[in-house]
Amino acid sequence: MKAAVIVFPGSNCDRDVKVALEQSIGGPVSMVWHRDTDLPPVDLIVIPGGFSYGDYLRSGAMGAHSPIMKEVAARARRGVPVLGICNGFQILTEAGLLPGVLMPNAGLKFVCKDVYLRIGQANTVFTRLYRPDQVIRLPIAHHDGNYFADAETCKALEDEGRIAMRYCSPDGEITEDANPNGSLGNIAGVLSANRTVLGLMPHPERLAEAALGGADGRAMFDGLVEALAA
Amino acid sequence: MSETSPEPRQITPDIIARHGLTGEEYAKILDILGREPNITELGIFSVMWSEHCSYKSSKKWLKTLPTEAPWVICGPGENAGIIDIGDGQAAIFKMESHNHPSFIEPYQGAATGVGGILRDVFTMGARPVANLNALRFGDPGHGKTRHLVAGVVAGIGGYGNCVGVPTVGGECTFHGAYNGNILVNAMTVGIADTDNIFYSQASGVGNAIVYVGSKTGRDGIHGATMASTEFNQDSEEKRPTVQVGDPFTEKLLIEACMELMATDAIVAIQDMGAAGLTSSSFEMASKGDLGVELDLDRVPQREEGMTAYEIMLSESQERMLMVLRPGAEDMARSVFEKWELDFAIIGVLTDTGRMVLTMGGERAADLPINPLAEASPEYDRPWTPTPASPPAAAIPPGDDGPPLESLKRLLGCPDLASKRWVWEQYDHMVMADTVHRPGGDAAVVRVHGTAKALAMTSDCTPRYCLADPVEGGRQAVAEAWRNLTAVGARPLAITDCMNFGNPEKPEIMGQFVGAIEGMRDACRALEFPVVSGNVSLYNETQGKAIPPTPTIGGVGLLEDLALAVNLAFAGEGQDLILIGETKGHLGQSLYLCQALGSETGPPPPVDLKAERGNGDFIRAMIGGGRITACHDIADGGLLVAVAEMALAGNIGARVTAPAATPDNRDPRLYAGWLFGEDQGRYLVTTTDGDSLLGEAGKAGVPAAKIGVTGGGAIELDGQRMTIDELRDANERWLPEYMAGP
Amino acid sequence: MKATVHVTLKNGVLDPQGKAVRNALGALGFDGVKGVRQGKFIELDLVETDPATARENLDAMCRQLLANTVIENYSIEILE
Amino acid sequence: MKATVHVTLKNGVLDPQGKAVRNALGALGFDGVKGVRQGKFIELDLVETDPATARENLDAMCRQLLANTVIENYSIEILE
Ligand SMILES: Nc1ncnc2c1ncn2[C@@H]1O[C@H](COP(=O)(O)OP(=O)(O)O)[C@@H](O)[C@H]1O
Ligand SMILES: [Mg+2]
Repeated sequence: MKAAVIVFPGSNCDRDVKVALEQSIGGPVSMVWHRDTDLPPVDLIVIPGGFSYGDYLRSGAMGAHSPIMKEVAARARRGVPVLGICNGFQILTEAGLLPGVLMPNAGLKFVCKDVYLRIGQANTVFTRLYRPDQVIRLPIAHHDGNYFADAETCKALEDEGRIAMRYCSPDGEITEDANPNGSLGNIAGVLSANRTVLGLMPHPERLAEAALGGADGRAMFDGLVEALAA
Repeated sequence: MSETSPEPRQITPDIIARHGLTGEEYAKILDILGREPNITELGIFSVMWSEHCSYKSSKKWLKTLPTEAPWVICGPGENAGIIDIGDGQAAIFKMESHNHPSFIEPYQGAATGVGGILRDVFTMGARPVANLNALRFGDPGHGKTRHLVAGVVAGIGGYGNCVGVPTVGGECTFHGAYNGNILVNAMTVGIADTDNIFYSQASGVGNAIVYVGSKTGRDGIHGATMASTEFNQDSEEKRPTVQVGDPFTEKLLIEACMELMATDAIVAIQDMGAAGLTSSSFEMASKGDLGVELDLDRVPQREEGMTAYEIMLSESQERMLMVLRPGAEDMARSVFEKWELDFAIIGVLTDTGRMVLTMGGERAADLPINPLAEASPEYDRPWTPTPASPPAAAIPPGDDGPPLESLKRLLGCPDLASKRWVWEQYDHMVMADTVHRPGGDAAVVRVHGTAKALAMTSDCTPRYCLADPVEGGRQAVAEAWRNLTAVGARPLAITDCMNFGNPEKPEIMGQFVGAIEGMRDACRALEFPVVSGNVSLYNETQGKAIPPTPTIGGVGLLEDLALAVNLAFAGEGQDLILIGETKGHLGQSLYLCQALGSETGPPPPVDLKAERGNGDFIRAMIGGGRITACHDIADGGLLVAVAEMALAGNIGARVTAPAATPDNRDPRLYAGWLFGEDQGRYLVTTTDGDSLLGEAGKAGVPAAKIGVTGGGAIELDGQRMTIDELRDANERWLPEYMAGP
Repeated sequence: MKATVHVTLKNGVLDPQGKAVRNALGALGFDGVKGVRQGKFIELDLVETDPATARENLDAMCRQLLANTVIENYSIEILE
Repeated sequence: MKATVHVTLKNGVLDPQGKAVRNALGALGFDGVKGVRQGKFIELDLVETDPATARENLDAMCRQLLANTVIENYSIEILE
């Protein structure tokens, strides 16, 4: 399977996700500079976490307009899976590849900690190794992860099974206490209509190895490899 | 708007004084130059001879610290210290203060402190892999404290998170003596290949001097702001003393430097820190015994009409100076342009031994380099030793209260309360190598791509240092060593940040000399040399000095990270073993502070021989897989340490105090056992207590079984308190405090 | 030519920043504050000298970058 | 009574936000942008009905909370 990680000047989880992907793939992942306009043929595109252009105006706003994003959008339209993690999620919403926006956390502070997540949609290339309603633990690390979309959009996401995961308590309850950033409906990750684009705030690459304190993220990468290794 | 600030032609005594130069120092300047300096030259002298750049009050004493060990590649004198961590790799690290700027503007002051220390490390070719921060705030009840905590923590996070370097540890304590002068000490640890380390010594007459990074503005022109009010009224508005950090640019600068460092283009490189272009160019040339010629018109400038004085003294952030190999200029330029950073050849190395600056076709300065560096003042300031403390206040019978209530109070006091509110604002996991996150004794960060890990910690107990600077200095080093040991690491070396008051006062100078003496002893006995550091003096407001605060940043190595342990109880029914001797020393303990509001008595003495023996034993046992959890006993004493282990593991413990029955106990002895702060001690758990006690006996290390893990509470001699209740006390204080008005 | 852009949150979009400011003002003893909304204020210095063209360009800048029209409104002022 | 406050960086203070926005606009093909400064825009709804008192209160709010006067300037407008 071939995967590419898009690197913006301010990306800082690019190496992390490359390491995690390579662990699952067992082979190299290519890194593509944001200013490049052509993308090698790949089975998966990852937009990693970080601060793409400093993110001083709005997270992801500038990244969404970088030259490579036109090509990413074109591939996404053709059904190539695109995974946006954290800043990657912010970029995907700013680029219009996913609905909604990620506003500053309700607490107005950066939050880095482990959270529990309940899988909402397990029937995707990203989440196929999780069970529906399975509770997993992953870290978040963001200042702007407060998901917002208008009521109509939210309803559509709900009805179409496009909510990939929600923040929950350790035993799977969707509660306000378990919501780390004020996201509408505790939404932590959303899918495109055809379920091949996933944006999520938590970092699966940070807990993909037992030595780092947990491996719940690994199933996402293993699942992708299983699904995409032709 | 292209007017330039009118600059004085005449150097008056007032201008000299405003530059912080004494009459004697000015006489030396006249002597070196053989003429009067112009204002730019005076500015250059003033920053080069400032306390910050010249270490004039501290040099004599710093020289007495041990700086060598077989694993030390480079000790103090470069941008950061370097130690060998095997397999062709080195750890490069340093700590630096940003106290004053953080008090004026907490967010930007702390943020730029992080930026500055990062540059010190990556300028040497190391990729930064971890940040730590040691914070000392005033009394929580003081009007400014909350605002300062909020700003400083947000600033440290704002910078480090964006740059993408995890902030993995630190300290955060409170004391009224810091009300008017907080301390913000930031530390960075980086990793480099030993055959690709970069130094600041310039070489190669004719080689280009290159400026990269952000443009130069009128930021932080220190002496200048003061000096300039005189010749320009709206200078305050024009020359903000506060520097604003741009972490995104720093991130670009790191990546661009790393990219260029992978080639052979760089001959020498130096970040522009305090005193910016002046000290960086000066030091590079001075180390290489060369001269420099700079054309200041070529310096990328953010504002119009900047003078030579302003350009040379600006402290704009995110800038570097390099000497390039001939012919490498174009390649280097393309790297920096790729990262959208300014790149300018601003001068050339000469063999004249002089610093010659031109601007607008005119000579702006012409100074001899070596005489200026050699004549840099060094003072043997008078000092008086700190008098010994009278004995600690007695605990009146009945005043000590039920011990578990005291425990709860201690766990919720500002110094011991959980600092989760702080570290959750720091991305402590980016780079995906953080093995032990904040909350333990030392953070553990994997050496990327290997099975090894670095352990790191920052420590100092100002209460101890104030009561007895020598013992306090010794203790700070020993505690850092102990914290590294407690995770199983081999302590390798330290960096320090010496925060003191006004050295012109003999009693303050005495604190400094004392702390150095204590540190020296401990560094020697523990083979734990100083490889880098920073001195911050004049930490005073209205004549009131801060407590002497020699912050120690320690780094250690774990050969196999799978063997690292942490403080969390790992299972039920395990034996809880106390290592080290307990005398019940209560002087300067947190218990006395909390129970009696009394900071009295001498601090606990550090027996360096026992320290070494106990620590070496612990490390051997961890390395042999004999220990399931380990925690050193520090502030708050034994019972607090037990509780911290219980909270971390979410498993309780039953603890039995030695021999005597509770009712015939001398309250002082009992409190001393539970809350005394005797040094050199650890608590460990093991599945086989008897065998561990046997090993300790063989090694001649004091050890005793004091309890067993299990349940959901701490039980002590028939009393009990649930972990949840203790956790609530421990976790609640800081967030509640910060939510206040 | 100088211009300014105001970017504000649309009605109905929750404004945590504004809410926090309002609470903080309350805590400082300023009670008569019924509501606070926080937005961005951007000052631009343009080469363009024709106001109409400038406005057109600014409008494109706002739509493409300066504002996220899912949640934000913007207004442009040409200052001359 | 409605009022607005503009908070802007003092002259000479580095504005990383503004710099980044300017670069991004350039990358999008808007070249005629010589400079960008980014500030805050705060809309307040006050109980107070007397403009002079309101202005006085707002001034205190700015100094104490809304602006960081070490690096920022502020200006107040009473909108009625
Ligand atoms: N400012 C801070 N930043 C990050 N971590 C912090 C900070 N302050 C405290 N911590 C973390 O909280 C834990 C407890 O700190 P401390 O009581 O100083 O530890 P110790 O007594 O072992 O030196 C440590 O893991 C430390 O790294
Ligand atoms: Mg400790």
